[in-house]
Amino acid sequence: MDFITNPGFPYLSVILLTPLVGALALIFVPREEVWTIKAIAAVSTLVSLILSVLIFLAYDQTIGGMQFKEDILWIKDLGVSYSLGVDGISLPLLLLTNLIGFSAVYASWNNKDRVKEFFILLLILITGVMGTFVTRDLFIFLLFYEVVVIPIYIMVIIWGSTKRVTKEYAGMKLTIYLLIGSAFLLAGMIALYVNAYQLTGVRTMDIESLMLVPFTEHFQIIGFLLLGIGFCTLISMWPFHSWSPDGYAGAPTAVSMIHAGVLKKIGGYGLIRIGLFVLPAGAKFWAPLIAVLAVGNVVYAAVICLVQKDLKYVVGYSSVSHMGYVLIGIAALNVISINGAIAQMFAHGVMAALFFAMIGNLYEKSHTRNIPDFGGLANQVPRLAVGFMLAGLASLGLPGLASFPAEFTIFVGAFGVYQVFTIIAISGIIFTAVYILRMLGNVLFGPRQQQWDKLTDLKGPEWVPLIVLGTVLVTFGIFPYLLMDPINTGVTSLFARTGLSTVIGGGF
Amino acid sequence: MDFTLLVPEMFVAALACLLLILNLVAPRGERRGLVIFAVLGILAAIAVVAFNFDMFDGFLGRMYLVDAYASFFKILFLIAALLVCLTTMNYYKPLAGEGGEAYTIMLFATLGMMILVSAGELITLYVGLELMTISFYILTANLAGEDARSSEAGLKYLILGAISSAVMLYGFTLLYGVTGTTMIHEIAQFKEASPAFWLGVIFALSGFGFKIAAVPFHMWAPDIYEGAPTPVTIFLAVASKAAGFGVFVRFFLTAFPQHADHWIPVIAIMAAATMILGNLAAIPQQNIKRMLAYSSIAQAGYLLVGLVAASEAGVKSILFYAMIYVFATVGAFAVTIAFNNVSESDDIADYSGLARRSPLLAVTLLVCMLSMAGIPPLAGFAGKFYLFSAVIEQGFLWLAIIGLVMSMLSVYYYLSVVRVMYLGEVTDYSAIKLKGSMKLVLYVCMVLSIILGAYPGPLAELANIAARFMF
Amino acid sequence: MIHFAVQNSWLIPLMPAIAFAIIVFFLRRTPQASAFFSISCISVSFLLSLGVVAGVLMDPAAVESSVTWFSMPGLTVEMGTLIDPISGMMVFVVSLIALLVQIYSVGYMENDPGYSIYFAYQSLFAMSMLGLVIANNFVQMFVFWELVGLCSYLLIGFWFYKISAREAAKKAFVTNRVGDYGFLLGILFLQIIFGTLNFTDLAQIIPTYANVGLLTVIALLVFTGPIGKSGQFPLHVWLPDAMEGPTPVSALIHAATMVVAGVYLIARAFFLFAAVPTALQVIAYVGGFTALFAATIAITQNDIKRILAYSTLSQLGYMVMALGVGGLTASMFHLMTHAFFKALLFLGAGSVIHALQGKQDIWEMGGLARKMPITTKTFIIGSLALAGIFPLAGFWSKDEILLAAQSNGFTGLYLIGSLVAFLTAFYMFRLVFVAFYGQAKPNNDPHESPAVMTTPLIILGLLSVVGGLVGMPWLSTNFGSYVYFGEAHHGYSLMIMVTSTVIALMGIYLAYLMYYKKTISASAIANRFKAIYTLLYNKYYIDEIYQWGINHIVDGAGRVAYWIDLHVVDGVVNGLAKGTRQSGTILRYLQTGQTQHYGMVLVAAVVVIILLLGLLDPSLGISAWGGGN
Amino acid sequence: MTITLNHYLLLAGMLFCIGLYGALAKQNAISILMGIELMLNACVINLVAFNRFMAPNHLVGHAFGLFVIALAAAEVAVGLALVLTVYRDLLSVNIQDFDWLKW
Repeated sequence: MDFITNPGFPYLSVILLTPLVGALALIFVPREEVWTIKAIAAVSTLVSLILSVLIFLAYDQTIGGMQFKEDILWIKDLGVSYSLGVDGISLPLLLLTNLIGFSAVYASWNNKDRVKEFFILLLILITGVMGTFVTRDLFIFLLFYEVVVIPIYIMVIIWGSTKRVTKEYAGMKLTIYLLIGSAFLLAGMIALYVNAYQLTGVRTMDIESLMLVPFTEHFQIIGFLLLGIGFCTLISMWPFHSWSPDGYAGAPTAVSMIHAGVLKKIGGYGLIRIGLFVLPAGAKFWAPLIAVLAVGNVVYAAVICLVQKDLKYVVGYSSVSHMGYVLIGIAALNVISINGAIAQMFAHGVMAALFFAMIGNLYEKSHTRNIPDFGGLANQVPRLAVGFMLAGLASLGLPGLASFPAEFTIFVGAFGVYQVFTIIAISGIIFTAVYILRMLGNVLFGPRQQQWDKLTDLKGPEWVPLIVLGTVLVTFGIFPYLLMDPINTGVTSLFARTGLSTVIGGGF
Repeated sequence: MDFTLLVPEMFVAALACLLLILNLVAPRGERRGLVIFAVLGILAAIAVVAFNFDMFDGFLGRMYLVDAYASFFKILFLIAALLVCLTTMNYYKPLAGEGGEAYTIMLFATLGMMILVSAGELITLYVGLELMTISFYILTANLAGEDARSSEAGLKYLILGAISSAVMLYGFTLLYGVTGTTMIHEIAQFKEASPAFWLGVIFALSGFGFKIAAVPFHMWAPDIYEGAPTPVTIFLAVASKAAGFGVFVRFFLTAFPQHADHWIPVIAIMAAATMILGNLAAIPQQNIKRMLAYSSIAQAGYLLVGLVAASEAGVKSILFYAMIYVFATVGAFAVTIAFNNVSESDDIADYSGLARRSPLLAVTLLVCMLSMAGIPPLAGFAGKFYLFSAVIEQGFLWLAIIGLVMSMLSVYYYLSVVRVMYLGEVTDYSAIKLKGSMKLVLYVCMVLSIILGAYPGPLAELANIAARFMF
Repeated sequence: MIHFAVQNSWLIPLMPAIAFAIIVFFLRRTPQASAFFSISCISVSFLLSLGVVAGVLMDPAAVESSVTWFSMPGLTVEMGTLIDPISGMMVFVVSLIALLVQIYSVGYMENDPGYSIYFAYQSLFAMSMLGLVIANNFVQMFVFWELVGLCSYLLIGFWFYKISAREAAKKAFVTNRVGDYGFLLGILFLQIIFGTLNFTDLAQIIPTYANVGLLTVIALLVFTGPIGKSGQFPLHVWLPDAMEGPTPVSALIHAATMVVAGVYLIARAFFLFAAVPTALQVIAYVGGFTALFAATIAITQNDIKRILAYSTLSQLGYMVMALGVGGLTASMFHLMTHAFFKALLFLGAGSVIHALQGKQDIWEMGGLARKMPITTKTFIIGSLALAGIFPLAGFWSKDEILLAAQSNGFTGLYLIGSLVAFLTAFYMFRLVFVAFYGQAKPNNDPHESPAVMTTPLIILGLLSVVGGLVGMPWLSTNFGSYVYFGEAHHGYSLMIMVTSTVIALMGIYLAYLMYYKKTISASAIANRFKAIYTLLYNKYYIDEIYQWGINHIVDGAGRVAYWIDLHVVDGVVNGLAKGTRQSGTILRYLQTGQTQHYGMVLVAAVVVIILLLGLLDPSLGISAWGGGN
Repeated sequence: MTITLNHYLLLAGMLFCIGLYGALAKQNAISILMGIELMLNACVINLVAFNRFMAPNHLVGHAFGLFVIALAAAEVAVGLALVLTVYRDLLSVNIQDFDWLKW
């Protein structure tokens, strides 16, 4: 892997901008050239995927910290720079984004309506999400985050589907909810920036520099509250979660995949990197509240899943439930739990994306997502059933798939801190098993139904999401150290760097 | 008495007069040549102002200030005038006498604004203000037009504007009476605040508040913006408002800095009310011009936030935001002009399917509206970032939160338009033809809204230079 | 070879894992190749496990090796192997039965469209079960614990187009999950308190740990795992339903191997339970109760596989009870012998079902003894072994258990055990007499199964006969010399041996009278004790109670939560949105269009600002204005 | 009794209020314009009086007053023209009739 550690080459920029370049290229492709359009989208995401896999492998864990750094001063008077870099925390999420981005292109392969616009927006979306993970600058982080909101809205209202709620309602709810959350986020970030300037006399947006600023405890509490509202909305913390099931239900497959798979994780990522490491005292102050609400997430959403009839609502609420684990991991504020939280974000991302890809595929062919309409599909579409099973089993935390090590680590980390909350939260594994198996059973198993005989199984490009995401689920499930080691490098080095354990105290 | 300092103003005055004469010579109904002439003239004026951008001098002592702050605004007015002139090429209705008078009056209004932002003294300020306002009365009423709504708007504007300026004038007289001077910087030396002084301040505040359409002095704006011919609406919303801010900021920061603790909270409340009301009232609107009118009220609220900061960073952010606001607003209104041209309608419902009829119009409207809403990477985001970071620096976190939440809320009504454009039922598939000048305006506004957001550095640097002169 | 097997015991689960992967990816369309490959791999595992057993017999000291699965400061999770007599015995039993069942399946599953995938699942199961058995720490145990649960799910639901199979599979998994929840909590406690999950390490630390109360809680939490997996009351409900799977699966997973994983876990973690007598007592009574409870149900059931299933539950209760009374040796011994004869019985039942094209009701059978001689003979051997007739395998192990109960002072459990022995003998021979010697049904055309199926029967029959001899108490070196906790001890009680044999014979005789001679009318008794019979027949209505609970309490909670979500959480959101729109509308209509209203607002605003400034800040003196200056 | 500044200011204040009342209460557009004129005249009185009593050394107040008179004339000129246009459209000079633009 020596060739890739060449320090001069801007790998991250290439990874980040290739989809964007693809999107720009698409503008000049005539809209009739459907095949070319798809090919460009696929190639540009594939390039990013391959490079991010290489980076994932080439990341030097013995050194740790931010690697593959790039710095260009961007806005001088604000102290903003286009600075990229990955560490153990962002590395898995970068990989995740590209995995899902690439799969999402293929999951949309059969889209026939306004193909050109769709892929342009999709590529912008992928770029935006990726940007938040590779940037080291707060301003750029926010910029990328908000960039994605509008494409999502447009994609939902044009290519979405109307079921329980109209797609217009779903799209608007998603957008406004997240934007208002981001208003608090923005306020918190500006306050952070301004306060750091007043304390140090340097205008900087560099997250790592901000980590070393001695903010007062009072400010940290307010700052974390503001950031927390934004990030927790994004990660769909109870009671700010209701955008999520409706949004996913309304959105087209690719958007659901990216949204549930990675976009949501920006919330957790931000909470960790910015909330926790920049404002540790604030995090300590609010952590118990987050833990309580996280338990609410896990159990409440899991219980709701039991009575859902729409496949996407099941997975939507399920993702709310799983994010509860991430939140409780973050709230426990120790290396183990945070390692687990990040791993869980990765694992859940892959799993949710796979789920949505499969549901999307099924919906595309059957035009329904109503669980009672199905039954015995494993007779007609066994490959699709395999996808459903993989995603479902990962969802219920089956060992051997990526989510088990993650959940287990969270539990270990959180258990020492919030015993009662964790015990309640872990009960989620029972409910998850119930609703997942109920859903899988009712959709896939049971007597063959004549009406679904016409369904075609996965074939050609439709295989790609299952193969890519399924491989990842299994690989990281059997060899969890592949995922855990980089994460651990990132988290421990940040703990050491910020002296977090001394601020937080306890928890170890 | 260095008259060279007045070259830009004299140039614009001369241009206005020249246009008036040309209008007499040129064939009736001929608009194109006049516009080109005006545009070239304005470009030259911009060059003249820009050439002496970074200077500081006063004509007749500090009566008439020529500094980067004023120059920044002058460039802004001239750019606005330029863009508005270009949009009129596509405007189907006769504009003030089928020919050049409108441009002449527009240039006189521009002249008034230029005087306004340079004024270092109350009389000059008042004259500049009236020159601008009276020109706008005429433009709004569109005396040559047949549209009764324009006449109504003109009359309303005149009555309300006159009342407001009378109130403000009364405030000026009180200030003059209490301090014995009309020089703004000398008023600042008057430390003791009496009730009469405060009355003067408040009356002045009401006058400026009226010009920038800040709540609670905003009532005129929606009606007048809706009724006026759209190019005039643009000019009113962009340049007049910016001029109001230019003088407001200079006047308050130069004359009353020592009383800042008292008037800043009032302005903070005004800013909050403006942001809230503007955005909320825009939601139920069905007429796009009226919606944009409320939206521009909300924009004034954001700009006021910069004044609340009352710091160099605050002024800089106002300057920056005012400039990017020009492009966003002109772009959005220009789309309504182009659309109105073919459909004779300003109803949002009629925008249905615009994305298919003219992708350019739809994209421009989308970009400009989102820029106003402050969605990155568009210019409005950078602008809001400057504004709110300035005000948070002064401890007004609550104001920033209100502002940010409201700006995100505004996405709701902007996106409603987007939804109609992209998703609405299409009844008319005919493509919309645009004139070159209109396309130019649209491209300029859209591209600048993106570029200034993605790379705000240079403009911010200019604004910074300008803002430094205020302190 | 022996040394190699002991040192590389990780190969044992790896072989079937390879089989699984190869079949899934390459051999799906070649059923014969799948079966061949799967059986080859498990054979290798079996040979290796023979090596392991030999190694253990030569040197019973534990051999441990491990690799790090993932680690971070404060948490190291390992994957490893721990070979000692207990795991050696288990490896042997599991790989042997798995091998026999796979061979048997070649005949039984013939012509099934899912033939390949069946063998893939079988391999996956073998991998998981063997991985569980050689685990050297709790996480690994839990990982494979869950994986065997998955295999159980997949194999119960193998004929997924049957609704009953689908539901049974789901029920199995979910019920197990309830147990796993407690198990996981127990593991977490151990990790938090002791910082390690390695069995060897924990065995060192735990006896020195002072907080017995907490330790009891942990032990009971860990015990919930076995409650689920080994079908102890009250989580036993899944096992009878699990009979929806193919019969070889029932034999392998739901009789011989997977269900005893719970028992094995308790034995493996006996250092934990031994430290807390209270927990042991709980375990003993849960086991005893389950043994009796399941046996009473078994006497009324009519489905051949269900009878065997309840029998399995009952025997599992026996093993758990044995552990609870401190008889680890007895429990493990019974585990092994039970694996032989219960697998035999299930495979025999499978042979019958195979011959009758899927009929499972014993009353629809009858007269099989003549048509299916091998099956009948082996089945009777199995039944006798299960009933505990001298000198078959069950006799030795059951006596050990009864002895342990009695000698450790659990007289009540000893009596229960004896009663269960009676019931066991009764229901097994009820089954034998009805199915094999009853009136032949005219529309049945049974025939003996092919050799590929009968061979495993014969092998298991032999083992059922001789398998118990390794535990003969008169041997100087017997089963108990290797498998024990604390100190090995040999002992026997002739009294117990005699009484238990007599009790079993009484059970058989009663069945003979009722179902062969018919001198005692079964239906008359059933009518006489109608209420009890109905209660037993309906399995104490426990399934119904659970179903009611799930429908009304769990789903009810779901409905309530969803209602809250729609109307409260979302209601607030939508309400805010509506409020925003409406306030916008109100503000809109304030704009009357009347010029003078606007002017008045302007003036009023000025006045308000004056008042505001004046009232808020009296120092400005505005409030005192009016009097002039 | 001597006429002091306060008297002038009182006069101006009254005049201003009367003008404001006229501008806000009269229905005839012409009357409203007249009210506005009164307000402006009040300002002029203020300016001149202040100049006389507070800062008699300069004539700034007088100059200001002259400017105001001129601008008031301009304003009224435009105003009357507008009233004419509106009358031409609506055949009314009643300000309350002009509420086409609202909401």
